[in-house]
Amino acid sequence: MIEEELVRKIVEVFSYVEAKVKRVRRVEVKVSREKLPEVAKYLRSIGFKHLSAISCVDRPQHGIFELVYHLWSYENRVHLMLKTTIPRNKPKYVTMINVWPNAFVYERDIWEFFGIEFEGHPDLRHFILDYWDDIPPLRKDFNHLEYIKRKYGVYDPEKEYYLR
Amino acid sequence: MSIQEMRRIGGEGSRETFELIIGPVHMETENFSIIVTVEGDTVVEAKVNAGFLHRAFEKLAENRTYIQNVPLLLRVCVPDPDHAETAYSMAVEQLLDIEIPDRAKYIRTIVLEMARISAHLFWTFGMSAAVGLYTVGQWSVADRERFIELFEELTGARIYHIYNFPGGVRYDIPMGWTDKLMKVVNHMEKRLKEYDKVFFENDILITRSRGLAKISTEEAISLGVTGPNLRATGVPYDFRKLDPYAAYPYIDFEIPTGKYGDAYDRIMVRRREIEISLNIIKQAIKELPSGPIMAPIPHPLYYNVPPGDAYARVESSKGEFGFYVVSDGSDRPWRVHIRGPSFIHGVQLLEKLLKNVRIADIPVVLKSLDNCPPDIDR
Amino acid sequence: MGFQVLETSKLLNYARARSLWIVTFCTGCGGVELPPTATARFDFERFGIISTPSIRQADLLLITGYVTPKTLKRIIIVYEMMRNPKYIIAHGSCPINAGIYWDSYNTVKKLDLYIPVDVWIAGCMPRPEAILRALVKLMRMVKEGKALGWKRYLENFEFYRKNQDRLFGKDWRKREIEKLRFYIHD
Amino acid sequence: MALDVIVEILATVGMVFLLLILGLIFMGIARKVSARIHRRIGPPLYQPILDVIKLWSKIDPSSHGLTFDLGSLIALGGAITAALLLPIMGLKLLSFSGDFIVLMYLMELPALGIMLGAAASGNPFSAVGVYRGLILITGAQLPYALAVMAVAAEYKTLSLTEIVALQQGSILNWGLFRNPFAALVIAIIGLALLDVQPFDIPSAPAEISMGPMVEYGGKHLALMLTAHGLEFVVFATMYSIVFLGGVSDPISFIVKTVFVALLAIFIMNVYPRWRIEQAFSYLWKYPTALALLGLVKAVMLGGAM
Repeated sequence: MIEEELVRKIVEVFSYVEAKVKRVRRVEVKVSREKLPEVAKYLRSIGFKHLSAISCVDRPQHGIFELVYHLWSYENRVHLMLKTTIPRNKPKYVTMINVWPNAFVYERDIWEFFGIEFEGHPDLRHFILDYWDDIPPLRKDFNHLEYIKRKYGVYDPEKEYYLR
Repeated sequence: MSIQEMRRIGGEGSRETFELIIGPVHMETENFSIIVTVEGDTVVEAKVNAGFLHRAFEKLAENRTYIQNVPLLLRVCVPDPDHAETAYSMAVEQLLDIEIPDRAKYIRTIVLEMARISAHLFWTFGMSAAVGLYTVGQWSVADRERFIELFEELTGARIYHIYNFPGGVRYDIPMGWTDKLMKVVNHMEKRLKEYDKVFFENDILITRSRGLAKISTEEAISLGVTGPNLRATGVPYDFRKLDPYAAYPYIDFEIPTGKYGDAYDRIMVRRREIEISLNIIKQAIKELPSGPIMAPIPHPLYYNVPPGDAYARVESSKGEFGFYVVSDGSDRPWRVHIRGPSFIHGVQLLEKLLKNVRIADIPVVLKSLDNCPPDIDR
Repeated sequence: MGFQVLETSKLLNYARARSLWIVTFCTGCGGVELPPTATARFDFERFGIISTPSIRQADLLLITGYVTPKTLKRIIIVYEMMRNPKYIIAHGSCPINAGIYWDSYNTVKKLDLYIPVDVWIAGCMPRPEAILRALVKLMRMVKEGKALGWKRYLENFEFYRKNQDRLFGKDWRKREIEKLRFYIHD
Repeated sequence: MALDVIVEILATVGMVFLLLILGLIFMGIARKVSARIHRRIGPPLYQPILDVIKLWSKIDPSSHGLTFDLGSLIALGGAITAALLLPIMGLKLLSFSGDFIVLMYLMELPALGIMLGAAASGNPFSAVGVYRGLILITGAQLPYALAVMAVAAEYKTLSLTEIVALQQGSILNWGLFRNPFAALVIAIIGLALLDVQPFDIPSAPAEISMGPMVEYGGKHLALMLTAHGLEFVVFATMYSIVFLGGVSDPISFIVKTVFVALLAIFIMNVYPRWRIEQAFSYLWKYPTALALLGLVKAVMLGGAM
């Protein structure tokens, strides 16, 4: 099976990665944050040219952010999730724009919604939220209900709500 | 405020440039804005200004149960909601590790292809308005209405169907529905020829979009472009074949491709996809098996999903639509990440392709990419 | 005197009711039901309703669905740029009380705190029939001279202004005008 | 003698008012027929009249300065003056021996008026629309002038009244059959002057949201709509006079102008819009060549038909 072959190949080249087959056409590769760039370059060279998305998962109970690079290889027809973790306080990571150019938009997105800074990213600015005045909203400790009460107010029929 | 003053913005040295803000109050952009810097009649730089439609789906999904998320998350892409709900359902199915019954697979295929056709017909409206030919747009929306009616009969709703569910589909096909569908399919096949005559083979359309906003296969793949925009560059990459789901592995269909990767190829790939979708519907109706429509799923109120993560994707009318769902074992997802096709097409690719085109071509490029603003903002 | 005549004349009110021009500004999901309403099956042009891309020419603003703060700024600017008399129809449950997005941090919960709405349509999303019904209702109101949202806005400007400033911050108008300086002239 | 003149003036003024209303009804016809082509019901024929009344009923002023106001007035004034030149049903108030060439330039005045006002409005979309409009007029100028010369050479006169007189008799005497090249060219130029597809580039709604008209609202737009409708009628009448044997009685007037207008409406509904440089190069290629052919035909064969 192509998935197992692929896992074997990756583990042969990089002894430090954790790789396993999740299900048909889904492979998971875990790697530490220092080693990810070289693994990424290698994966790109063996056909994982399409970066589907970069997901960020907030896990405050472990004090980490998990970054998941969703890769797809058109030749092998395998979806590979490249996972790494970064610490939660003052999160910082390197950009992957030179490996997959479309990491540009996803990294800007993650910066906006999780507050992870990507070194080397040319354009980290607020793209979707304008004039945001709180902690990044997709973090688990962002209390959206309290924010809504503060920003939009609570419905109070006693007040001068009805006009005429 | 005069033209001279306008030209002074950003005019370094001898270059006289001015800014045009296209959208959100504009016929073509929907709720989405592009700020283009124009020199003479040529666009020097385009900057996308999105976020007018941000509803924070990814935050909302964390606070709703798995079942409640189905009616929420399908609202991501408004013209084509069925693909979103199917992708989410498939991700949950992967987490629960269940296989849906054969009949549900076929019904899903039929529904998804109907959704693709109606999304493409809706796109035809926008595309034809972008070049100033309103007739075909009016026709195509009226023809889309026939599919919407069938959807209404099948699912009970016009736009947001909430039909493809984790585990299968919600209702079985009503009596006589397939005959009506066949009638509409035959009608649509005839109408497509009329569209061809008026619009798709129109000389002016060809002169306007041939060679416009070209992109090569290599570039497209490295930018993450998917769907008809990628196929227009000449490669038959379609997730219905590559990462098959529903009943697509059992159905025989070809994948239309373009040749040059320009705007006209993108238009024609979409137009041929309508035809192929009609064929898929015909085949699926013919081979429709009998049996249950829903796999056994946990109790809807105690829908605890085992911990883990799953990524499911479908080939929507616009490209790869994926959901990454992380579960921590409770009844609510820990994280849902939405991978919409327009997030690439409508931002990075659009900014790239809009460089050095004429002002008049901006809506043509925009519509030929078929981006969907709510999907960019999520 | 002239103002009075312009406002109350029956002929003018009839003409206003029979020629509502819509700004093409889709603020949310409801925009997807507008093309069906405009085309063959439902065809709102038989009531003289057309959509125009120019704000200055339009009489009717459709708030088609949920409204985010970023869109609301543009809505307010567009509404203030439109010429009196002007009307607003709000589509769906979201402008009424944010509907399914009640706990979203980026949607406005009560639209009529910020701008005056003449006709509401309930439902998610409103069917073309419901939209047509709302349009006909608005036409009847205009004919009888009862659609006075624009007057309400002028009279209670302080109230609306206060709510807007509370949501966006004090100097939001200056910032937006800086961005759109060539499109706003008054 | 004096009474005759007064009667003629009154009749002409009445005719202009009639033409103003007719212009709006023509736009109503355009909308109705387009709606039928779209398979819709469409608005009633008097819809543009309601639109104009509604626009006059706007309470706020929508001015951006004197030039802006003048623009719409020039547009309407140009269209009315053009209408006065036309010999419709025997009326010829301003007719003189060179009225065809004056009419040719007056036809362009409404567009120029809109451009003038729009340039003063300061909206970037207006600016883009203005330069597109000016380029389009420049492009239309050459074939238009050549075609007018061809017509003049065909009839050896520049007076519309004489042109009508020369076309009487047989249907084969019509300008359409005497010089089909010029007839075709002027039909194409008409599309450009009337701002319909494929030449609606200056006011492309999907690209630059109505272009020059973007800042016009209320009373100004009412004037512009009236001017546009009148221009539509003036062009249709001019075409019927020069190529379709004149409009000497009400029935032929209505039938011929509506026929011309319907042609424009049908073309409008099956063609997309060109880009400005494509329209320009098209105008300087085929219509120019055709107009030259027409000129050659007129000069070589003269009135020999």
